[in-house]
Amino acid sequence: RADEITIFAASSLKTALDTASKDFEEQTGHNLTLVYAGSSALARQIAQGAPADLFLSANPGWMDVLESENRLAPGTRRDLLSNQLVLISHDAGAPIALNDQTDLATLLGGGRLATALVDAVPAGIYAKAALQNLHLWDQAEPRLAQAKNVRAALALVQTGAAPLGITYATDAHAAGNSVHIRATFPAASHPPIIYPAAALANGNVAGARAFLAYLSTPPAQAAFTAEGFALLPAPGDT
Amino acid sequence: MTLSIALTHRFADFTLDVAFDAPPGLTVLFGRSGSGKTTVVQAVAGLLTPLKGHIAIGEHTLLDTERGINLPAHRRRAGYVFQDARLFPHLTVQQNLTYARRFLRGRTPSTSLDEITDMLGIAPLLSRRPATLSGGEKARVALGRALLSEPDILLADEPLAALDAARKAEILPYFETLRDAGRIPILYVSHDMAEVARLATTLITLDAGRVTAQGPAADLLSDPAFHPAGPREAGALIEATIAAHESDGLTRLDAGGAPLFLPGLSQAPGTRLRLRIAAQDVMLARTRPTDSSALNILAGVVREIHQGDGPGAIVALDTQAGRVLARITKRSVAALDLAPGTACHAIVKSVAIAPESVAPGLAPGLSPGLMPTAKPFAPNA
Amino acid sequence: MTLSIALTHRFADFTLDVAFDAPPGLTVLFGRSGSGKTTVVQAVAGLLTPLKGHIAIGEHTLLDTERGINLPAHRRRAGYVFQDARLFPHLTVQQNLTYARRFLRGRTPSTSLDEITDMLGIAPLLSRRPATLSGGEKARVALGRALLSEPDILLADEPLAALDAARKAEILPYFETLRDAGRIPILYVSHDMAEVARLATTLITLDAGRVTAQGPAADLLSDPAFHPAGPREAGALIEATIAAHESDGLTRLDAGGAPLFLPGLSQAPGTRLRLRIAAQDVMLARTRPTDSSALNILAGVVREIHQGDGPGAIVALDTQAGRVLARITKRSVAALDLAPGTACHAIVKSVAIAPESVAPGLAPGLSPGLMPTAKPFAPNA
Amino acid sequence: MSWLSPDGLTALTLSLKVAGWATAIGLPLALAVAYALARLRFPGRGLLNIAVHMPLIMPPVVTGYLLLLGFGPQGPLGRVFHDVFGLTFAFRWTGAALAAGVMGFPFMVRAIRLSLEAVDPRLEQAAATLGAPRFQVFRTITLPMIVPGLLAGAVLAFAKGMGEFGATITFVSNIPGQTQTLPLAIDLALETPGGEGQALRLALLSLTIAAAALVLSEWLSRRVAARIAGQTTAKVEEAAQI
Amino acid sequence: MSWLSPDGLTALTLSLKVAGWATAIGLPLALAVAYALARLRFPGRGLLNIAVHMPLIMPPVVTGYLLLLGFGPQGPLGRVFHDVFGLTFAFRWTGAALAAGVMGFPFMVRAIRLSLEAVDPRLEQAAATLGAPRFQVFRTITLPMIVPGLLAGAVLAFAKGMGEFGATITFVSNIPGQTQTLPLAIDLALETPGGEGQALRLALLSLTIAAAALVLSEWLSRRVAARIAGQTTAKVEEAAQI
Ligand SMILES: Nc1ncnc2c1ncn2[C@@H]1O[C@H](COP(=O)(O)OP(=O)(O)OP(=O)(O)O)[C@@H](O)[C@H]1O
Ligand SMILES: Nc1ncnc2c1ncn2[C@@H]1O[C@H](COP(=O)(O)OP(=O)(O)OP(=O)(O)O)[C@@H](O)[C@H]1O
Ligand SMILES: [Mg+2]
Ligand SMILES: [Mg+2]
Repeated sequence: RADEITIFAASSLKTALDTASKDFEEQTGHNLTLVYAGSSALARQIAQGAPADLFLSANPGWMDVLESENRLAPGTRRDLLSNQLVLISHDAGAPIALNDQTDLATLLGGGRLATALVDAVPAGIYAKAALQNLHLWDQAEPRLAQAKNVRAALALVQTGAAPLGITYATDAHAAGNSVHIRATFPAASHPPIIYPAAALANGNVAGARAFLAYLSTPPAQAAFTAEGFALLPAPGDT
Repeated sequence: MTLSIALTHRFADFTLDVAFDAPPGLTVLFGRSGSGKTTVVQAVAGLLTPLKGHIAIGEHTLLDTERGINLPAHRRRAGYVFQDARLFPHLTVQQNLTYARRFLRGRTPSTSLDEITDMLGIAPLLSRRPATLSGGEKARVALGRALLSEPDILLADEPLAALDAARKAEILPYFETLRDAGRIPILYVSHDMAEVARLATTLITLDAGRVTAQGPAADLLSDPAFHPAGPREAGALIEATIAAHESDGLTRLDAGGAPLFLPGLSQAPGTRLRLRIAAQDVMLARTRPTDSSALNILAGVVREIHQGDGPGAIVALDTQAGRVLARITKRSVAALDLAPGTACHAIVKSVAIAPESVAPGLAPGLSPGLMPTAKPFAPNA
Repeated sequence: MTLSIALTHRFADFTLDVAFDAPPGLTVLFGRSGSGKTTVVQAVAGLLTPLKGHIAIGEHTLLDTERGINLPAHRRRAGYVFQDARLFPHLTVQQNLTYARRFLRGRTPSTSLDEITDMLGIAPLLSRRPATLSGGEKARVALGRALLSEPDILLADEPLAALDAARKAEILPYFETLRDAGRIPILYVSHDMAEVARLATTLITLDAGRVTAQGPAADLLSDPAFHPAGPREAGALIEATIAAHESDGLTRLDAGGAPLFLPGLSQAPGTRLRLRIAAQDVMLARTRPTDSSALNILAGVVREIHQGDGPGAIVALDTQAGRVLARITKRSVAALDLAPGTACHAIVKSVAIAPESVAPGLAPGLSPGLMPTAKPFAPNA
Repeated sequence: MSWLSPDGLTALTLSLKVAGWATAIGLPLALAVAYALARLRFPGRGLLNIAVHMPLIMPPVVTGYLLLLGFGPQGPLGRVFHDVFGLTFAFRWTGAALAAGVMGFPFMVRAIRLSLEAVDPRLEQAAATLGAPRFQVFRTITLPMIVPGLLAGAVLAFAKGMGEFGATITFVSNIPGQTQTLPLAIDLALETPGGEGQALRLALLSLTIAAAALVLSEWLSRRVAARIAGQTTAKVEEAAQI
Repeated sequence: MSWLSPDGLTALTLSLKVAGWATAIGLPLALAVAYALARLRFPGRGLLNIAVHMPLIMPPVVTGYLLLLGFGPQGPLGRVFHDVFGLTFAFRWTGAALAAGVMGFPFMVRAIRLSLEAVDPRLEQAAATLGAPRFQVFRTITLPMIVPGLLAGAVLAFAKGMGEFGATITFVSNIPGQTQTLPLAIDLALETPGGEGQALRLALLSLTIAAAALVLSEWLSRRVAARIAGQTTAKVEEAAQI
């Protein structure tokens, strides 16, 4: 019996999830509807009763909100993916050593450092944490250009509006030659970058579980790793 | 049905305070520019709510500010010919003309579109839009639109001012017919004494927002002291009966026994008419002239001499035919030694058909001969 | 400066094709509603570009479609009194009146605001806005605005149609002064034969977009066969010199030796005037009447008798004073046995001042006495 | 269409439907509100005026959020519409149309109101003296005279409907085939690495449609104006070319 | 102000500056474009018309992206403005004003154009016969008569400027004190779990300002209309109450 499954997912997961879901549909005959938007918008909509079965968030915060409102199907929440934070530049150049000695001001040459919103959007929050951790925050703060999301931050670097930017490795990876990865932030410099997933209490929990399970299978993993994500082990695997 | 009007209204520096009755027939509002004519008409139409007022057609109250009655414009059914045409720019001439037809609510049309367009000479314009019309064409369409609305009362604010003499002459008989049919009161604003003399059954003169004279037009016009448009426009009305149509095209009238000659009329012998004799057109002579082109000579006795400030005087003469006014110089008054009681002759150069001809409206044959100065072709002897 | 006009233009179902000259003085465009008067004026003002045409003031070409010349409206300096007033609604009356003053470009104002507002009686309105004006008030402001623009040519499209007789009488002398000053050509549209007779130096009659008659007003008006507004409006012009001001307020004129009496004029003795005698106002007699109120009697010889279709005829009489027209009935022609060569007397009821009075404009004292029918108070004997 | 993905095509038809309905339903409402604001004096007139302008003043996300709260599955208005009219807005194209309509509303109201205020009341008076009751005056005189405003309002609302993003995605999310209009598809394409080409194609598509609507409205408006000016058809046709 | 954070206050003053400048600079440009569209026939008129409407048709993000490409530090126009006028848009409040101006432009143009098309050309003709050259006719007759359209356009643009989000953040990103206008601050609050209260406060602030602008424009517009209708000052005052 074919099921209809609606997945609310953060926009940044689109490419990988599109590939993975196609395979899943072919294998199971289920019909997937993929709804991409910002995590905050999706979380609010779910809170207001949106007909979603599965939520893939780009940060744990909004998942926490839904959990506290008992919107999640108990026991289905898991951390699905992780990512890395990188420093990218418009112009090619030598790798940059990231530590408290890094002279961001010189590197920026009067330009700005593009990030996602540092107080709201996950990529920005992680970037802020990392910069603080590396004692670069005081230098960086007045030179930030905070974009709506990580893709917009990437666009700032791609167009040369900002010489440097901080994005996920996945975005930098997908941008190909238009940007250059100049450094990767040490994993310890920021909280782990986690994409949690959970089935929703009012939805098709069985279907959601099935797809969630499929995402841990090798073909699905390949789709994610191709985009630069790292798949976190499913709770059952441990 | 009498239209009775009592209004008080105030603009920044103008106060209107009038009360008058417009009995059946045609009531002319006469007065100088800015005297308040349009304001009165607007109040009757329901387009302006006066500070205080009472307006009724017979028993039917349109406005009573004391009792809080104020019928909206569309329920007053006042066919209004605006001073500015106010045609609907998005409609064709034909659509403008027939606009009111869809709001007749059971009234049966008394005139047809064809009749009106023929009279007004606007048949060739029917498919045009107002923006392409000439000034006079607009005025005619506006008139036609009001006439076709089957109104309970007709308000015409200088409807003929933009028209040439010949066109006016074609339209005036229509107003006469309407007036004589007596179905609806007509309130007619005019600056033109000739129009007044020809059309008015009742005359109201306004000045600075007040009524300065009111009454039957015939009475007012026979008063040598009354000439709201200047002494030049004075002229009395007399009654006459058609006696015969003569072979050379003239019509002989019998005015109290005296013969009067007019260019050929079309009404049947026996028809009673009211005529206007302009004071301007009357000469006086102590002895009857025998060898002149004047056909119309009335013997009479001087009743009253009204001397103005200028070199002129208006002499009221009682003749067989009735009261006649003559406007002559003071020098002539002296030369002819005129005084109340003096016997003399009035030599009348021209005679005009006046309002309230007893006949049921003027026959069409007459109309082209009637000119806007209200003087049909003048008979001479 | 002569304004020369040659135009061809076409609307959906109207074709204009005219060519005429407007020599210095005042040229009246006379014609029925829809005959093309406004279209001509618009083309002169530069508001309508005709299909083909040539318009020039003297040597100064305003339009020449062949040579591709088409001066924009603002460089034609045509003071235009529109048929619809076209006041600027957002400006006060005063701002409307003085609007053109800022575009004088070095011209020296020849009239002052006060002069114009006094003449037009609009001084109390200066701070008002057009929406609050009555119809006649709007017309007067529009006239004042054009007059104050120091134009190179004045275009007046029925400027007085909305005004009452008294107001017209106050404004007409201004046009006469302007005309007699001869500084600028004036093109004046009118429906009113009295205005024509009083103002026109040149007369152009239009019918259905074509010129039907053109020439000096005096010549056209003396032709017994010319009466574009109907025979009632016929009337000839004669010349006279002021002989004396008499003690009873009348002024005696000398017309080729014959005495003529008019109500008191203000010009000095010796001033030459042109007078209009309406055919309507002339009676004929074979013998000289001795005992009547007629002061003005001219002996003459019948030159021509123009018999129309109706019962009337127009008789042209050569008198001492010049050519006089009389409009009488055919019956009278027969009764008096008139034929070319017959000697008889013209009894003139009223005489009007005509255009081109040789005096440098009419003195103000005269103006209130002149009525729109162009007949000053009629002298009687 | 090789250069347009099936998703793009779906988004296009959906956008047309959404913008079309938003305009069609919004126009009469905007007319009523514009009439009330231009002609009537009533308590709360000022508040209504502010309310109409709110979608313009608020960031679209806020409008979308308020719509979600009001017309969402749990929103009071959403329930009323569902129970009374059987009309659900939440996460459906109807909701996208609602969002587009709300966002375009201020422009429609303004355009219509400007036209209404330019109508010469003396013409309406003339109609009344000819026996036309208030509504008929409106229908036969006022309405035809404000056609330029109606058309301007319609084309603004339609264009806005084709471009509305923030309120839509916040209110009804981005559900392919249901609420994923062209702007949402464009945004998503821009979010996707390497999606710029697709975004550009979709944007051009959107532009073409809106331009067509624009040209149509200009043409209609010109025809009306020319009619009133009394020009012949031939001249109108000529003038309508842009 | 206890309920308003200092950041909120900064955002407020910035928003006022941005919306004010966007309106002030946009208005004369919109007037020129509206005049050209309403009155002139020239090649490219249709394209200009479409271009004016583009910010409406495109999702704001696209407009912002195009602005970034054109007026960014590397954008050709950005360089011209920088080199010629010494004016930098990138990441500065000037850029936010540019984005707000561009997004509000179609409304200004439309409102002004509607008013322009309602001006009776016969009045302009009358002015010409009185010797007024074309520009003077425009200044003394046309301009005063389109005041309602100018005011409507200004208030729409100002409101839009107070609410513009998508294009602004995409073009000049979110720099507190420089480009963080009220809508950006509101969005920021909404992105944060539990930020709804702060968002609401900021939104109310924004609404209050825009409402004040609205009331002012209504009052001015009424005064002008009443003047033309020839009412006395007393009556105007009365009518202006809403
Ligand atoms: N734009 C137009 N399209 C079609 N016909 C027109 C247009 N403008 C004028 N006409 C026609 O041209 C003719 C002449 O118009 P014009 O305004 O010159 O007349 P007029 O002599 O001034 O008349 P009136 O005394 O009534 O003002 C009229 O029949 C009119 O209907
Ligand atoms: N809205 C208004 N505000 C102030 N004054 C006004 C208003 N409307 C009319 N008036 C004044 O009231 C007076 C009477 O106006 P009305 O239009 O009734 O005159 P009218 O007799 O019709 O004159 P006309 O023959 O010139 O048309 C005029 O002096 C006019 O200026
Ligand atoms: Mg009036
Ligand atoms: Mg005309």
